[in-house]
Amino acid sequence: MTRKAVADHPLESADLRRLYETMVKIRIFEERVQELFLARKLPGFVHVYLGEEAVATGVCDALQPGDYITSTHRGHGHAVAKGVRLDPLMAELYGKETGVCRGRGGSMHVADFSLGMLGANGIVGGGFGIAAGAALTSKLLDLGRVAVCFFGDGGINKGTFHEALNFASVQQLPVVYVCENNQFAQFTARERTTSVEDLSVRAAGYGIPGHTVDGNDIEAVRGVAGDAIDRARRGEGPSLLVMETYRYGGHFVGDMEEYRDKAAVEQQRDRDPIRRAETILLARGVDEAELAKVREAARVEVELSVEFAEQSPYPDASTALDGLFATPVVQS
Amino acid sequence: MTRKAVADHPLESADLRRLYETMVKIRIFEERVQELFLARKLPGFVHVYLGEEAVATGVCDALQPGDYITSTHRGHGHAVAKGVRLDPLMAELYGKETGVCRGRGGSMHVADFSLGMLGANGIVGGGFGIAAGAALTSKLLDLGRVAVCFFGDGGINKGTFHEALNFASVQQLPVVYVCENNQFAQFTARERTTSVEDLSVRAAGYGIPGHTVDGNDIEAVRGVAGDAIDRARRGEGPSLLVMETYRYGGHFVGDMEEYRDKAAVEQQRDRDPIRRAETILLARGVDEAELAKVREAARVEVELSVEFAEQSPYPDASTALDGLFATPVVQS
Amino acid sequence: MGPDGPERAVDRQMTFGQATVEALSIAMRADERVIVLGEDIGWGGNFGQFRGLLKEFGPRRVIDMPISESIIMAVSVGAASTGMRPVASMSFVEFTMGAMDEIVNQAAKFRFMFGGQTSVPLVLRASDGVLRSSAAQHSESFEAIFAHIPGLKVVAPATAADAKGLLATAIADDDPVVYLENKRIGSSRGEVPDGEYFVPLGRARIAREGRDVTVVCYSVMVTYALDAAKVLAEQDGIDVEIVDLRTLVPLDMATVDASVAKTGHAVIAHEAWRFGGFGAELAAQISERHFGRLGAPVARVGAKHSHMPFSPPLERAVAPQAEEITHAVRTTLAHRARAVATGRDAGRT
Amino acid sequence: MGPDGPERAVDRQMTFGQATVEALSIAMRADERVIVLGEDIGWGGNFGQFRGLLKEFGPRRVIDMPISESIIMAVSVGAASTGMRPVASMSFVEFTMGAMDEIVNQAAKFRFMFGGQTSVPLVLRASDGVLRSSAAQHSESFEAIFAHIPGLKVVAPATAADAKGLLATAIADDDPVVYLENKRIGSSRGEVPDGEYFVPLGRARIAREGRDVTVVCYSVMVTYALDAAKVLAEQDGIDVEIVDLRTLVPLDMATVDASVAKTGHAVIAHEAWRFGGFGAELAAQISERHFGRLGAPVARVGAKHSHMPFSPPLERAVAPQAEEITHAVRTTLAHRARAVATGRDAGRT
Ligand SMILES: Cc1ncc(C[n+]2csc(CCOP(=O)(O)OP(=O)(O)O)c2C)c(N)n1
Ligand SMILES: Cc1ncc(C[n+]2csc(CCOP(=O)(O)OP(=O)(O)O)c2C)c(N)n1
Ligand SMILES: [Mg+2]
Ligand SMILES: [Mg+2]
Repeated sequence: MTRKAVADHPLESADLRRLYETMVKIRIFEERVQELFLARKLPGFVHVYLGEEAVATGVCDALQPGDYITSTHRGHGHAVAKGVRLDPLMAELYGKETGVCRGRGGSMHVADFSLGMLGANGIVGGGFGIAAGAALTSKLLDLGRVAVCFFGDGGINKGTFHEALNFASVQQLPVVYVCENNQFAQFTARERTTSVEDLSVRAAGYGIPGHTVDGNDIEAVRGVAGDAIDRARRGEGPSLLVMETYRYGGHFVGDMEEYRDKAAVEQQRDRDPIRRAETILLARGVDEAELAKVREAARVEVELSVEFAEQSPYPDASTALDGLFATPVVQS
Repeated sequence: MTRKAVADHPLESADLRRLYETMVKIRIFEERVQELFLARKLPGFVHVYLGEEAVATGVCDALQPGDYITSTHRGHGHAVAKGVRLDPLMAELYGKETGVCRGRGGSMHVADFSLGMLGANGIVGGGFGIAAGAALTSKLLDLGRVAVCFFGDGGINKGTFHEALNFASVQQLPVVYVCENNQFAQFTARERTTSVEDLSVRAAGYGIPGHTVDGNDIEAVRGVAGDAIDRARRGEGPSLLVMETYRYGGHFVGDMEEYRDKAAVEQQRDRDPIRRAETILLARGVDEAELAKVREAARVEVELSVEFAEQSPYPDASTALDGLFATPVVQS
Repeated sequence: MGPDGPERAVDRQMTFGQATVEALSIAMRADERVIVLGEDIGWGGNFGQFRGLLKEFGPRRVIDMPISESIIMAVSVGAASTGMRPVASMSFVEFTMGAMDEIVNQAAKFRFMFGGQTSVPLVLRASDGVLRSSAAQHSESFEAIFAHIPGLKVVAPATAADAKGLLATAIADDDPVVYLENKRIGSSRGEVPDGEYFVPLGRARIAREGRDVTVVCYSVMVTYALDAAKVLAEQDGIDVEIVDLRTLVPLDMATVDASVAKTGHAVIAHEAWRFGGFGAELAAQISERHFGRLGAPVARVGAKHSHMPFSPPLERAVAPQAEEITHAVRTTLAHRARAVATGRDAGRT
Repeated sequence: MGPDGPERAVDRQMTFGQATVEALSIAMRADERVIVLGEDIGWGGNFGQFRGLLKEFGPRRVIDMPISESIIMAVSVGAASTGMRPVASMSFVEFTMGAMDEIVNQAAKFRFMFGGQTSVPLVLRASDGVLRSSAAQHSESFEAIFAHIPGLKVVAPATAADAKGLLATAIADDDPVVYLENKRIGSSRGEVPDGEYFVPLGRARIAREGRDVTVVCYSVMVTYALDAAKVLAEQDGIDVEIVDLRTLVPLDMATVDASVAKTGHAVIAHEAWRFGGFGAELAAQISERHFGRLGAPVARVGAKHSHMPFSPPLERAVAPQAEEITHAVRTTLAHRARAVATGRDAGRT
């Protein structure tokens, strides 16, 4: 385990700006989703990515378009970072026919296979093997693609973690396991259910590299992820990256958060990944006005997506049973 | 990981002799089982423990009568070492009413709950959580008991290993995980499916001690297991012990063993745990005649168990549905 | 929250969640071997089923588990077979799929395959059913799967009182019991008896008496059937009898038989998929046992053969609705009328 | 072993295992996306189903997996949804319980819950059924569970030819297919067509034509039914028609209906537990669709509600035997005779 420092991976200002844009887009999207949910505009329940934007952003920036990711129940950020357009993404959260999954999936199942986004998943730990499978495809068909599996500090205790990392290591698959250690699994603090403090030590059990990274430091995330992804692409096998971050909101929107101290949450805002990126950009001479423009552009894009979603039709009830099978079956 | 040496744990001759007796009993029992199976006397299929006797023997010797063990599909040795009498054990393999499980279980499910032997199990990795559960009972009811989970080098790749060790560590349960690394899982050599060479490194992922031990050295096994069991009993939590041993026979009796070299198997006999114990005992001045007497006594006990089993009745077919429920249910 | 508090004499209306807490806390006070294990249960559970337990019984007996469904179940099997009475919680029934090996191959088999040496007194509770766009991985019902596996008992309460009484019995039972709480009724309220209260397993309940047709159901579908019965009484003058099974294993066919013998017509309703659902077993048994005496084929209402879509209009189309029970009853009785008219009546006089 | 060898013109009698290897190797030669994953498959499989594949296709495409059932399945889902056609092997069907989350919550749902963006062309093969004292964890049959889950197709061949033809179709199918090989017939032999050979999913087969009663079955029970039919023809002069379903999903009710319409009597037989088994769905459907036209209630033969005991006399008592089919047929036809005698006949003339 190495705690990689920012200094190892200074980014060009243009790169940092691009990452900043994505983080801001996720932030504003999620804030809006939160509002919409509380205003009862969105069915189901939603888990937002507020505070963790640097992880998806930095990791996906290091990927190529054909590469794969698997996501979690908290998947909007991953989708945006992998390039899913906001219109069909927002429409999916509304359950509209124009959504990425034609309204069948909703928040917990946003996906865009054409972009290698293999789905948010409502089963914790569901992505470990799926990512390994996508990496296997890449290896067997010589596609040169890498798969990234995002998962949480809660998910690391699922047996599927163990099975997948062992298998990926044996097969030297091009897959990178990215743990988003936001310190909580639902309402339970990590240390109450997890036997080790530094999660990346688990890499040693599979003979693969493990790194713990400041997941709110976009430069560190981008740097370490880039190295691990390159390594995977070179055929040198999987890595485990643990991104230390924090979940600002409740587990789901509406969570009363009786299990934690509001003050502790507020304190974490000092580590805010977006503010930290801003500070660097400003120090490098980027104008505050320019950053404001980035935020404004994101706001417009998000508002347009809301409009798009609102105006889109619901799926027709007569299509409810479509799509279960690729080769349809008449079942009596 | 520590490779503990024999010298750390010299045993009194009387203790070594006791361990020798148990190992010999297992050896002769299993050789006889093999014969009986090939002579079509035993239904189903059987997995024997030949070559691995030191592990069950050394570990169970360090346990107290109330302590628990969980076993595997290769469970006869564990049963004998935990004190199960040969008569009902052999009768079980015959499927007789006088068997430990009244003929319901057979070779793969031998059990004696009155002795804390919580069952051989046909599901690889089935014991990890069951042992943790037994340890939880001990902890919650302050029984002062320890649970030992025996499992194989194949089983260590099951997700249940990961889930159980994490949980046991978080709860600091009195449980010891004993891996019988006999180098094969069925017909597949360990290194083809397992990402690390030294399996005990996996302990680090759970913040618990891990030791790799020469599992054919009865003194080392007894010593290291004793330490781990004592530690668990003191409330200091679980350990992972990896016992390096070797499976002399095929995976099951009748296995053609096309996947390995007979010569490699023969070579392993130089490390034979029983012969090594004999060498030490002889060097310490124990008579060869005395050792022969031990072997003869075991042979007699095994033969008597065969007779017992042969003469026992099969269960009555009218009782076939008994015992599914503790509180019976009439199901139409 | 205690059953002995000053509220004893007063209002005993409570939610399923509150009734559940009551059953659990009474059992835990009475028997130190009763423990609760599950993810996030310290914080009260999705429907408040565990609220207050951590405070009263502490973390030794109210164990917040890692996200490790296999081991929640396996630990429960190990603990149960060495003397404890664990209540294992999986918030959504879909997560039990990650513990099926432990449920099917261990919990259900332990007693039988070890020749009756041990028993496995555990309760596995999980929430099932459709609730407002929870989508494919949080909306389903698997009781047909559990009921098919010998060695498991299967409980599915429809009222808050039964939630308390059946859970208490499940905890006291010496066998593994799968206890299924439907999400939609989890927050509905009902009168709940005070103090210790047991409802036996295997005893169905007549939720409504009627003469014309028997609706056999359980869990949330009892509510739907009551709604349907009201409509049918008002609009069609049809008098529906509703049998609430309460438990699928053991199955109280005697009560079903008595009702069907009386009405001569049966409709079965569950929220799980119709195809291969528990209703198939019920329909097969009723068709066999009342052969030649039914006025119409046994009708079955259940989810369509699809997964649960997120979008509300689609969800409504896949999940069974109260109107489908109404419709099935009408069709069933129309069949008889038609059969009588054409002289094809099969039996009942 | 190749289909183009000199044996072409000669003996095409082979075991299920050989037929399976043939289907796999033809598919693997034709399409590099077909891969096989499972424990110990490099060494040929318990019934020789994989013999020679490692040698021909190498370890990249014939992947010996760790003992990690969850990940065998999850990797297959991931690979299938990104372009491969994996055949995942779990030697005994009981081990699929350790992968149920991946089977039910991922494989079966992927296509639907992602709005049809992807498909999951994988085959999950496993051996089921009773074979000489394999006891509770190696003797069971779970097809009712798989058939209940929307999104899975379920195949259960009864002959070596169908083993080849159905497996080939399952591999070519774009959906997840659960392919169940019964252990007892795994080494039995039959005539198998040469070269590429596909049997469509959802097309039942009349395994024996007859006039008096329809036995609906699949997998090993077809063999048992044929034995029973012989006895019944010889001893009772009863002419049994046997419908071999071949696939449970899709389910060919048209063939079942035609046969039952002809015979007016139905007996269903499977090796899985009778209670809540797939036979319940069949009985419910037949009872509904042939209401008033059956000479007797639909009879069901299946395992008793217990786990499989090790001891041979107990195993025989729990597992269904050919004689139980014989008995069920006799009872069914006796019912009709009795009904006619007492004037209670329900229909068929
Ligand atoms: C298999 C499974 N078990 C339990 C749940 C319920 N659940 C949903 S999210 C969650 C916590 C996940 O924590 P973590 O992995 O840290 O992700 P985070 O929410 O913090 O992003 C749990 C327990 C689930 N969805 N799937
Ligand atoms: C869950 C599960 N998967 C697969 C099997 C089939 N199987 C039986 S024994 C075995 C190999 C076990 O290897 P190991 O754990 O090393 O134990 P050993 O046989 O070497 O003692 C396998 C794969 C099983 N019984 N259970
Ligand atoms: Mg988390
Ligand atoms: Mg081994």
